[in-house]
Amino acid sequence: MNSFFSAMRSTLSSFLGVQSEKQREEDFTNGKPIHFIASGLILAAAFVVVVMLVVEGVLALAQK
Amino acid sequence: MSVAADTKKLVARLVLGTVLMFGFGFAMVPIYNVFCEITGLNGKITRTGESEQPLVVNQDRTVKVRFISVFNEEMPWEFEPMQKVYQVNPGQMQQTAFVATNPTANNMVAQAIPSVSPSEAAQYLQKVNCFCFDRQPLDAGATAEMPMVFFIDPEIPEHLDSITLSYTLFDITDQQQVAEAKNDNNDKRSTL
Amino acid sequence: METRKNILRGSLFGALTMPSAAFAEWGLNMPVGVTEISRSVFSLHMTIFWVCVAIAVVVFGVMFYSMFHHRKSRGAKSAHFHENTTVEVIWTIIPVAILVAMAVPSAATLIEMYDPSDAEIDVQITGYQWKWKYDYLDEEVSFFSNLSTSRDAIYNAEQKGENYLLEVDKHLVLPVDTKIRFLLTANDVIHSWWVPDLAVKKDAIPGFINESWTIIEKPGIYRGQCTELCGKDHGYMPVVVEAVSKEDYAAWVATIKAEAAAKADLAGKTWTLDELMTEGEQVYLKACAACHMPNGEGLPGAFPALKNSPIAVGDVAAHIDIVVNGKPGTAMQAYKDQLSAVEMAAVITYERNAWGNNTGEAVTPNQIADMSWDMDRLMTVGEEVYGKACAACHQPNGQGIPGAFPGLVGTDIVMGDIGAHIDIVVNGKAGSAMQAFKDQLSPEEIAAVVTYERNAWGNNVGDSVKPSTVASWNGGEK
Amino acid sequence: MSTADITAEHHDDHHDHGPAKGLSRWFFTTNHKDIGSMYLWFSLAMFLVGGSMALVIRAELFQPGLQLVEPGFFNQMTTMHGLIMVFGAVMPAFVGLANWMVPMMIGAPDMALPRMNNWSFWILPFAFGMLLLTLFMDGGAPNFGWTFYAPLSTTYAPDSVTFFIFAVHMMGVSSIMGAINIVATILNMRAPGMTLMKMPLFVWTWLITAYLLIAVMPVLAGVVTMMLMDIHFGTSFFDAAGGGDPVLFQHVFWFFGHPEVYIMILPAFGIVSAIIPTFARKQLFGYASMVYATASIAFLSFIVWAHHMFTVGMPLAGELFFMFATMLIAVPTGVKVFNWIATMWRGSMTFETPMLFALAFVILFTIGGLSGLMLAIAPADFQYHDTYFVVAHFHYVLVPGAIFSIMAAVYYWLPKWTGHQLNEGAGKFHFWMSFIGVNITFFPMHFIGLAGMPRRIPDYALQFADFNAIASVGAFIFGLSQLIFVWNVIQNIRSGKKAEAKCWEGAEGLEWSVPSPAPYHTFTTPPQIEGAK
Repeated sequence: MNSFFSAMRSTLSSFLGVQSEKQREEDFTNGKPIHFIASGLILAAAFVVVVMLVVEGVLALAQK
Repeated sequence: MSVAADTKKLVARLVLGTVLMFGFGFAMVPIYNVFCEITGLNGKITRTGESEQPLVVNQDRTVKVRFISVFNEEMPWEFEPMQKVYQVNPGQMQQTAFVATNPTANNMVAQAIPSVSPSEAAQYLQKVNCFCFDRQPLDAGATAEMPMVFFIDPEIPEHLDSITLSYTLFDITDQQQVAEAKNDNNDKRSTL
Repeated sequence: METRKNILRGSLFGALTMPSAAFAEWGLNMPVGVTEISRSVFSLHMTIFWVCVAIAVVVFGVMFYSMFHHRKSRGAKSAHFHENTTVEVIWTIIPVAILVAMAVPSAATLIEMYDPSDAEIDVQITGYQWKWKYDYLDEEVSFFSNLSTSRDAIYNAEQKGENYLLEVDKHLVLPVDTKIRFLLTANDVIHSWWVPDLAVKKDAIPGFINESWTIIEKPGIYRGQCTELCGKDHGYMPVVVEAVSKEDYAAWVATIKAEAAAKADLAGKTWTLDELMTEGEQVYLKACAACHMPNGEGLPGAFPALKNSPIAVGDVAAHIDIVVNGKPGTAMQAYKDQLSAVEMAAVITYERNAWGNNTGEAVTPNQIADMSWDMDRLMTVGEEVYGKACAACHQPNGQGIPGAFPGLVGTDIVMGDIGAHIDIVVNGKAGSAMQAFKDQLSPEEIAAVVTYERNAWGNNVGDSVKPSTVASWNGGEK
Repeated sequence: MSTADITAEHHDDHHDHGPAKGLSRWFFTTNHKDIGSMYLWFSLAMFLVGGSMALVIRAELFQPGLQLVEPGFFNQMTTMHGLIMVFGAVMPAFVGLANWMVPMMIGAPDMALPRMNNWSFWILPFAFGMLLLTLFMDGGAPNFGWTFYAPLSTTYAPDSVTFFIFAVHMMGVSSIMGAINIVATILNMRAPGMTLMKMPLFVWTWLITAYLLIAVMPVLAGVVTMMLMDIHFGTSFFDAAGGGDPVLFQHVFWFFGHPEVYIMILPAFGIVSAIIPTFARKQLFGYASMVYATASIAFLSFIVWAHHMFTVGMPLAGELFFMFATMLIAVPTGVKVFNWIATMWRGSMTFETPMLFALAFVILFTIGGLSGLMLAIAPADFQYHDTYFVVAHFHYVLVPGAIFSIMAAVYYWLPKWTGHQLNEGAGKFHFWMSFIGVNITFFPMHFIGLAGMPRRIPDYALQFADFNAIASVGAFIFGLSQLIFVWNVIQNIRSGKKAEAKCWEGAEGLEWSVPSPAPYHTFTTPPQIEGAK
């Protein structure tokens, strides 16, 4: 489970395009691919949801 | 495990992925349609409205509904809304009709495809009775009235005060004949 | 709404957009345009442009510095660092911040563009291969707008004018300071309607309706083009918007309606003998009675009598000819420029039935109109119309494009039954690219082009079509 | 795991250690180097064919008015130019480079599936042969743009559209097989000790690209299949008359098309990330970030497709969504540029031909990226969309982007392939001519686009004349300078000074541990990997 959250963290920072060498070694020694795929999917979905919420917010603001 | 076996397994998975993605390409069609109906994307509207009439009529505001007719390609029919513009209260049931005339010497079949603009208004324009997507045959020289009953959902947001509903008339005589020829082989000659 | 928009647009603009005016004059940059939206878009464009320039200057500056100073030939020894998370985080956060700052005014402008509120004028714009059709929905005014640049100019046989490829036969005339909504759709494939000065670009999609709007602030002529590849002549369907004052717009609408009504009179109305007689008497008294006398007996020696004259009771064509074209060397004028076709038809009918002439013949306005369409004129006009409406597919030499558009030289349709030929031009051919031209061309133009096709390129069938035949054409009379 | 047994399994049909003789060598080869070479030669041929079409386009656009070709043929040229360059030149070139280099970079004796490798190459000449033959059909070749929007490509298409569809199917099959092969090779054939985290970035970017290919090429196959059904079997996926929707086509197409953009650029990132450290004599800065960012770009490339469709009439919420998402995912792409510059910073740089191309890549790709950022601003995109501004944008990304990276790669690894040192003089001449030509061609297109010239038109209004003339001159400079490249490559194969195993001073990686030219079979016994990347 721990490795899953570590994968989450790695994936999240990869969305920014930044990753440290240390974390990478950690990922590749202890991480499991499935965790990265899963966290990638989850975070991509989360990204979509967040952007959608922002859009909703902007529209609500504009059409008041 | 040997590399060969590993590779076999991996390739099988990748091929499966390929097949699934090919299927996904096709699945995008219904997904898109559902998505359109929910969001009104592209001004698409449900095929046949079976909506209940709302109880409340909002007398405080009116919405302008404009009907326009469009012809695809060389469609020779005359096709006009009976009245082009309606000012309706949200919730108020309104009846109208389009009048279609086939001025040619041939019996023809047409299909009217509806589209709403702005697209976000599509979900608020409820059609109780409509000829949308129906195949409309008309004999040479004949005229038909195509009735529709609609109302504007009282939920419609304030900023939508003007809606356009267009009908594009497509000539599907040929397709219809092909379909008929396929459906029954009873020596049914085309009337052309 | 208004104040918030301004807040949203924020302080990011202003300063950055100042140096841009110079650019516009060189024709290097996006036009500032003549609407509030186009100005917002322009300032967004300039802002993001300068942001990009700034980023580029910094990035390339560092790069060039490094390329210059850290080169082996200058004795540079390579360092060993290859990671610095802090630096990476910083250079990621800065672009994110810039982008968020850009997103705010962008969203504000986009929301403004999408304002769906009601407009004063609704114009339906329909894209055709390869022309635009404009319907003023509240005015019952509707017309096609075709490229008016000549083929000779395109093929370098004549000088190209100032507005080469950006000129049309009929402008989309719109009033200034008025909210105008464009409802866009297409007849065949996807087109896209674009006028840079209005910052309006929207796809016209067959079967679907899109909308956009504008409020033009300055009278003028604004030119644009179709921007979605729509087939062979995609490059030849310009958009010309003519913005005029509200008064001029009202006057324009009145004129174009009057023209349409006059046309409808000619083509649409069926005139009875009685109606022609009533109208004819008025015209006669106004235009003819001075010489031929109200009783039709003329002034012997000076002006011939019409009562029982060979002209008035003889061959109709000769009668029409003398009224339309006059009689050279006599006092009989040509009336074709003085009287309308309806008036001439009425007066000829009157002359043939009054004062006991009683031929019982009614001359229709269409017959008069036909008079002026002799073979030469049909061929001349036909060639023009062909170039405008047909040559794109069937080619100027009538050879067509094998596999796509049939040739017209020596083929059944142009050499065979003239009725079938008229019908295919008037009503189109279902299931092919051949459009129905009845709404796009006038009966005169159709008659001319059919005649042209039957006699050009060595077809030489020799027959011709009169406008009246086309005007009364019904697909049923095959 | 052992690579020895797979070697035995796949190589039992030619125990000798040299290539077969004559033509059959090329028809039946399963050697990754042979197949890589064939891919590269094929790609070069297609690059020249597609480039000639571009020159036809530019020649017609040299002056206003129609001089050389008719509008119908012009449209066929733009369509075929796009299709051939994307599917015939750029993608096969990357696959060819992968074939040559991936096994050598990871210490594998060959690709994992050598026979399929042969097949996936040999499909291509037939696919493109068929596509090119449509030029001679009645009605002409496809003329609806490489994006082939319905209904122009269905109801209104020339008869050749059916052949176009089959050609796309064949290229799709070829790409998918190539991608599967590369994934299998990278995941299963690495030498012991070559862990994922030690793989060169080129291998990483190709692994991710291969996954993208597997994900989106089937979608492209799906969309052309739907077209085929609409045209021949009476369905109406994209025909409004039957309840279909032409806009659906665009959604499905760009769902493929946007990841496709990354397919054409990620391997280029890998190449540049190999070349810049070599000639800066310094380790790549932020290797970990690069790997992770590439992976997430691939993921996120699936949710921004509709920024190609801002003018199609999407609801406001959709426009905003795709605008925000596009702006945000521009960031991980952008910061790669910072990584390359940080790699150069305080390095010890020399500027051989491959480095020149790589540096030009960084600069010009950045310009393309910045104009991409401008295009992401939806309200401004209304003015840019389908104008020459867009043409300038994607040519900056693809020509000095993808194509320059391929040239850089060829110059970089050519000594390894042929065993001869590069002719630097000719290489630099080629570079400067290309660099100047590319900029003269594409930079003015920004201006004519902003001034209002739509794309895909055979003739234009007079105010665009000057810049079009300049662009055409540039195009011919660029086009002709590629003949230097062809000459240089052929010269290098035939003669030249003997190249050492590690012919670039700062080069790192397994491929430099084998002699130049690389023997026909490399790493039949897996190499020993140390700490190096």
